[in-house]
Amino acid sequence: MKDMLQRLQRDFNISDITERQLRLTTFHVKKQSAETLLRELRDREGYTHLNFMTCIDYIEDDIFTLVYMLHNYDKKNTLGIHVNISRDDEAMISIHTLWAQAWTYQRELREMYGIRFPGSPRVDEDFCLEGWDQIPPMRREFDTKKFSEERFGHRAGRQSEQPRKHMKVELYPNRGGDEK
Amino acid sequence: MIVEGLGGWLSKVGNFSLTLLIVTTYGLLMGAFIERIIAKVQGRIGIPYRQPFINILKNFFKRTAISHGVMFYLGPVFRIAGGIGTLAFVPVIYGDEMFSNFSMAGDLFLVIYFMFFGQLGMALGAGESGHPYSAIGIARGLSQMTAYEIPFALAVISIVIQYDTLSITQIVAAQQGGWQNWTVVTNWVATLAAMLAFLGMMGYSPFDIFLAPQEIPIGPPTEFHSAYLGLMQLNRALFGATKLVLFMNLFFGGATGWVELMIKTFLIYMVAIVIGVAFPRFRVDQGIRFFFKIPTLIGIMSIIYVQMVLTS
Amino acid sequence: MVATTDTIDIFLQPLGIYILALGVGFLIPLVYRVNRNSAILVFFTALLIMIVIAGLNLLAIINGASVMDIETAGIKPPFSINLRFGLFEGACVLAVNTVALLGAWHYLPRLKQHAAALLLYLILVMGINGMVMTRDLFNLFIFIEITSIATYALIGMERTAKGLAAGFKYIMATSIASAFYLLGTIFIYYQTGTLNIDDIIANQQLIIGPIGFIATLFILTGLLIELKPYPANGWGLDVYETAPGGIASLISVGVSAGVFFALYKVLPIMDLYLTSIAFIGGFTFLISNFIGLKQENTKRLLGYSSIGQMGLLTLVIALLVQLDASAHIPLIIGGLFINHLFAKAGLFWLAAIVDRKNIKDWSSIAKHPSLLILLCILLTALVGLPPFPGFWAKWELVMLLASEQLFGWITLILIGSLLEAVYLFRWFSYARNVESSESVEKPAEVSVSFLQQIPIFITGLLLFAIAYVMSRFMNVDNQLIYFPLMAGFAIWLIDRLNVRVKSLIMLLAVSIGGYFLTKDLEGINKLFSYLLIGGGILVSFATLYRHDDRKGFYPLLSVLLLSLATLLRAQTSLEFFFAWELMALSSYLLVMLGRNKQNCDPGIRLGNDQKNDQKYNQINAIKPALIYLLFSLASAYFILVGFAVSYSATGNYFLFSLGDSGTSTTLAFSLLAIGFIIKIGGFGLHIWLPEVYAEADDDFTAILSSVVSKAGIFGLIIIAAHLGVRADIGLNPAYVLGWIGILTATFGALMAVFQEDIKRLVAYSSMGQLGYIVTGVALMSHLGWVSAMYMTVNHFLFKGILFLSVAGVILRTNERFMYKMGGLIKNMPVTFTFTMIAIIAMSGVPPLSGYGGKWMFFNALMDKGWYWIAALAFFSSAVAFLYMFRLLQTVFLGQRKLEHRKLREAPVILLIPQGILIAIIFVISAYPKILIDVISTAIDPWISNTLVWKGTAMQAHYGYWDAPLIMAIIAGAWIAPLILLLLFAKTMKVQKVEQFNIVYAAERPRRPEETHFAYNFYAHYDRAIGFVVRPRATAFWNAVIEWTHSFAASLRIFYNGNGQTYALFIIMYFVGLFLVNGGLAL
Amino acid sequence: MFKKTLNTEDTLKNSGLTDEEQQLFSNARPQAYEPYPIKAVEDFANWARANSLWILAFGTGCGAIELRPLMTARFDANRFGVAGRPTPRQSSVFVIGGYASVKTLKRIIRSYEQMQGPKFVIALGICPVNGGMYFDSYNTVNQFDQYLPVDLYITGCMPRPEVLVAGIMELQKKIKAGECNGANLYVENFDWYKSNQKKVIKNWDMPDYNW
Repeated sequence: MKDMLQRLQRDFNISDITERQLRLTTFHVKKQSAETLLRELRDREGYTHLNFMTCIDYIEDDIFTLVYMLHNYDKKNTLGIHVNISRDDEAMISIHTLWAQAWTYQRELREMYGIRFPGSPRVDEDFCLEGWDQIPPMRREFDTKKFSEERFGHRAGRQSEQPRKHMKVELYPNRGGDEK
Repeated sequence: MIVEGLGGWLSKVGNFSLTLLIVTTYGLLMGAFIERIIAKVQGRIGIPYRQPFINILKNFFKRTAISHGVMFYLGPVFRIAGGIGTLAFVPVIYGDEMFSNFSMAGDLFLVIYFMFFGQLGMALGAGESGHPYSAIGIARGLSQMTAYEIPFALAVISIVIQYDTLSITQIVAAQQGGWQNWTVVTNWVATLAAMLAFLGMMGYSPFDIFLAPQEIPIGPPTEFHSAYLGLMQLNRALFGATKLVLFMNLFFGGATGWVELMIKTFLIYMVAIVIGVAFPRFRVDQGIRFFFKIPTLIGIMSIIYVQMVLTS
Repeated sequence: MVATTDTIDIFLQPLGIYILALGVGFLIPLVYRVNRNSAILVFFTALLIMIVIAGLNLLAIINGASVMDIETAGIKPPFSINLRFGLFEGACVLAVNTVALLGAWHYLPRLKQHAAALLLYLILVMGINGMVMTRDLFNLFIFIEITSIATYALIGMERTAKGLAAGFKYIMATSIASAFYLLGTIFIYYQTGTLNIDDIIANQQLIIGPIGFIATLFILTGLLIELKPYPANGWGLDVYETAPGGIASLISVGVSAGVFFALYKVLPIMDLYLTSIAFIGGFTFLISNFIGLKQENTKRLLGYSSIGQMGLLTLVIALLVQLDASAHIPLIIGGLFINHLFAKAGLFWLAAIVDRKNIKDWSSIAKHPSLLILLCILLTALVGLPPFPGFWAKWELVMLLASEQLFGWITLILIGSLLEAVYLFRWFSYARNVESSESVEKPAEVSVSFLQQIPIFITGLLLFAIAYVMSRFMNVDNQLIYFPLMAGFAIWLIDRLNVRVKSLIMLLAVSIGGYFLTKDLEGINKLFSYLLIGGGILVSFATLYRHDDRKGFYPLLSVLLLSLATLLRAQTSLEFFFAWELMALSSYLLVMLGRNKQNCDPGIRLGNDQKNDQKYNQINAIKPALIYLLFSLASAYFILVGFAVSYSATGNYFLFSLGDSGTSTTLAFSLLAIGFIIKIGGFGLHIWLPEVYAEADDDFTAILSSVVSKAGIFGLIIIAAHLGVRADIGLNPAYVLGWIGILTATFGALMAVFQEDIKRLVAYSSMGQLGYIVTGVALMSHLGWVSAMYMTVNHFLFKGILFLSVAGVILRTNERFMYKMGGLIKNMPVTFTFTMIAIIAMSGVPPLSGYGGKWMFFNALMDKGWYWIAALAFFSSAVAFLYMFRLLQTVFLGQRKLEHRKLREAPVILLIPQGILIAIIFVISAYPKILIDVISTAIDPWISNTLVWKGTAMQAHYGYWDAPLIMAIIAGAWIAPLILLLLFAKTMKVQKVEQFNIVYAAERPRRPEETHFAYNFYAHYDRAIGFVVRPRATAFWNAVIEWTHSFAASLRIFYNGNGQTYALFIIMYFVGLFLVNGGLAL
Repeated sequence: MFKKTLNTEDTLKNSGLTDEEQQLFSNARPQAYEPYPIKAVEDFANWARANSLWILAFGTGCGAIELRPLMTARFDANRFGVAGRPTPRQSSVFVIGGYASVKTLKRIIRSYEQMQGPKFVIALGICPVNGGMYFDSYNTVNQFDQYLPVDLYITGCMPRPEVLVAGIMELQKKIKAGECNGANLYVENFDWYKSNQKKVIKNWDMPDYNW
């Protein structure tokens, strides 16, 4: 494991190697060498299984972090490969050539975050949302509450309670919501 | 003369209507009863006895309907005409002229062939709805039918040889005089083959794939609703009961009264039910292959049995 | 004046031929120098006079003049050469000279370039005449040499390297043969002291010992080699291939005729070798036809056919002499010989003027009706189909051989004929093959002047004329059997009229003709006359729906329908067979007229490669037509042998005496039954049926299935009546027949289930339904026959409707694959209704007519104790539901395609016959007694009536059946719920919706194609029991074909084209003959 | 409550479909039905309807899981004539199982329109009422009755099967009283419902009324 990580560090310039759990290690890699790295991991190192891929929106840093989670059945450990891509140029190399099922994830990411994966099959088709006409909903600049109220309306009379406080009142009405 | 003849026919029609009413009611009640038994087995109370009647009424009381075309409209009519006609050709109570229906028009062969009438008409009606699941369901149902037809035909041939007649009345007559004369005793091989075919005929598990409630929503009748469905439900009760009466007549000594009929048919029905709740469903090609194996073999043996043992 | 007449008389003696040939021959170079045209005129005059001389003398002999013996040099034989001009010689000379004249006409463009050619041609003809007429062994040698040299010189005129090589091989081979012959002659002379053949025959006891043996063997070998026996015939084939048509025809028919005649002359001293000769002939016939299968070179193909025919003649003459049946020589040898002579000569000329080396390139005459017709006539004649001389000769031959119990030879001859038919008609198929526009190499159209076709046309006419003359001797009802052909010819004359007019005239003519032909029939024949003629006309009416010209369709259809009428009228087996063959031929040609969308290889590979068919959309009736013809011929040959077997026992041809066949009954019955079952498409022999039904014209398929297939049923009933009932044959053949029938029904139904092509589906269904009828006939009981006849009528009704409605559907949709249709009920409600009723009638579901047939059938089976067959019948009628539903569902129900939304109902002309048939179905369904009474009356003379009627109910031993009551009850049971539904519908708002308004798991359908469940409809059924219907029969027959072709290919190894090898073969052939005939023992 | 926002022509336009598809779908407007003219018949019919509630087996949200126990030994809704039916053509009750996402809403509408009247809708849980915990979701509707008429609400998150059974009995009472005419309500305010539906369903590629 260590050898491998060292080699990867040398060849692919990976950074931020973190052992999150006993069998889960994550690291960062540059966008341009990510695909080669994944191919190396799959073909040479036995990480044949793509658990999932997902995305985190770090709007503060102006980046998306793509996470590829790979699993090695022989060593029974998992690698998380983090790839930072700029929010201005939210495109990534498609890896459906490595794992055929990746196109589904990429289609979802395209819909939910607007990340482009050129060449990925059917990537521009609707996935969960049909006829979505706003900015991708999982981007953090998207205000869902405002959108929901505009589009789905708001039923008059609805009132929201803070659950903890509300339950105290409900459970201990005599004490004015005081546990003591 | 003519008036007399006409009167005779009219009374026959009247008698038949009465039979029809009784058999349909009985079929519906028995359906409810079976449902309740299954419910009891599962620790439930189950539907009320009136439920099948209410269901039919409700369907007739629907206020909107759609039609896919003339054949779609006629499909249920064909279906229930098949049920009514089949009953008309089966003598229900032995020795009672009143309930022997129109069995003088044709014999066992007529009944067997006329059973197809409703299926064919229904298939065409469902076909015109344009729903692919209807076509799939029918394709499966018809295929399965060809398969269970083989042991059934062999069993029928066997008992026809045994009793030397195709007339259902005479077949029943030959079985009178105690349980030891019933076909199930005298020609148990044929009965076994026929009862295996019966499982397929009733469409209960393990041979219910052509209805397949979840995969191809209830198969052929997917598109049928309101009064169309009402007719089909009536037919299901009527036709099911008629098939039971036919089997009772052929293999279980017939009945000389309504009570005997009800007990016997109920027990025959229970065979399908018990096997149905106990066994999972066959895929359609498995079902077909099943019928081509052991039941067919038993059917063949039944003819040999008749030739070697009974008529020698 | 008197002197002049005398001179003319003298000149017109047969000797005049020689004088003329020699005189004119040496005159021609002179005249040629003066004026070419006069030389040609002289040349033709000479040939014409030769014909006149032969003709006048032959006429004199036929009118009773004695055989003319012409002495030369004024001295009586044996001291001088003499010629004989008897009946046979006369006929042979006349025929050869006629061919020579026509050949000269054909070959004139080349002949007239050289004076020598004209001279050589005359000398060649004279040589042949001499070979025929001379009675002197040595003189015969001289004529053979003259002929050889003249031939060689003529071949050499074509100055191609190949031609010269072939010519050289020819002269080499014939020289060796002549040398053999001369040696033999010398030995004979040594022993007998004479060269006169009559003297030698008279003194043949002198030809003894090793010298005698060698002498006769040498003569025999010399003559046989000239006849080109397999395998010592490579040189001959090269000649046929390279020689120009005019010469090749003369070699093929003229020279061979002369040599054959020479052989005939010396046969009396060949007693020892008769068996050998027969075997050599038979072997050559069989092998040549085998090799012909692999041949694609037109002339070489004709060469094989020629050699084969000469082999057949050799075989037959040896057999006839051996059997001492010289009385049959005129009909059999004469018929075969004349047939071969004219047909082959005509074909060689045709091959020459069309000038396509490979038979695959013959599609260039596809647009030439006159050439096609000529080709068809000549091929038909050559194969021995009616009405040509070969047909009569073949019949006589088979009857003779059968009466002598020589079934081995019959088999050999018929197999050889079948093989010959294969390659000859394959050639025709190529010629008929209209090229598609996409075809890359499109052979240029041939341009043939009318003048060039005249000789060929004349041979065709002569064939007809001779056939007519021959039939006069055959003791048949000439007017009867020729009536269909006459009618066809008459309709053909008006073939240029408007299609509507000519079709109506045809229908009218057939109606009148059919009426007069069948009006005084009775019994079963009468019943079938309603079906075949009445039904045939009714279904034929539907052919009016097409607007295109359909050249040739109506003449052929009239021949077909009227030949059915003559079939019913036939009193003797010969008439029956004639009508049967005529029916096969006309229906073959009609099938061939079917759709030709794209050219495909009409090689005779069988099978429905559905995937491929779909991919390329290959629709072509040519391949199936060829297969149809082959199976028809095979069927006809079985029937022929069956009749022959019966004839050998009874000694006459009358159908009613079939029953007196005694011990041969079982064999005769089996053979005839196989013949008819092939025609019906019985299990294992059915492979032709789906393809033919699928690819023939849609309306003609209806006629084929509903009408023509009944001819097979008729035949089966007739033989069952004559052979089965009267002679009371054992149960076994009938039981086997019963099984064949029910297996046909089962497998027909199963095959139909898995078809994607609508016509194939209906075709397999037709086959399956006929299976029940076969079993019904096989039951040999009254009820069985009533059920068979009832089902026959019913089959006619529903198959007529089904094929016509399918024709309408195909017309409108222009599709044949069912999954490409769907939802057509909205456009074609009437067609749907008719189809549905036909299908209910077919299925046997009460109350329609099918139930009665099934009920009687089942009761008859139970009566007979055929329980297993009854069970299978049950099963197959259940399987039938699968394909019936599929037909309705995938074509008329389900989702309609977008492009089909604007289709119209089928044309009224198609619907009218269907409507009439539907009306008949309803009448029969409601009151079947009217039909059953008629049937019963027809059957009663054969089997005693066992039907019991109780009012309207029919009683059988087992069950009972009251059709009107059933009809009433079902009508009541149907109407009551309908009223109920209508009442409740009043309380609802019923909305008529469109095809996509379906529950689709909360989604919506996207395209009708995706939503229509139709392709591979019974996939699950296929998975369950599909393995039983994998096309094994097709695989088997393909293996047979493959094997035959490989065998044929392996036979060709002798032909390496090397002259030395060929010479060696000839020598070795002699050695072989020597050894086989016991040369070492001497 | 209902404002007419769409035109009220007699035929629908099916404008979401292409020209080719328009001929494959019916464009007829739904029609309201009157009660039977005889009161006794109508009452009897309502009694029959109430005692034969066939629920469409279409689990539209998390509440679908609460429908399953209804048929088990513990709750046994069969007693009240409740049965599942896999095809909307034959069903009379549509149970909206909790939240309805926009994507599901489209299918709900299609299935509802394919049911034959009289038909009833039970909205299960709080989400159909006001969005519940999904009140600020980007794809869950907040007020279900804007899109389809609801005959009965069973609120809670998530209501247990007992409540569902109580609700069904309540529905039976309402049906017997002749108060459940949601189907007619839908027809009468068809244009209003349609405009609401089209406001949230942006890719309307089905006919305007799914017969």
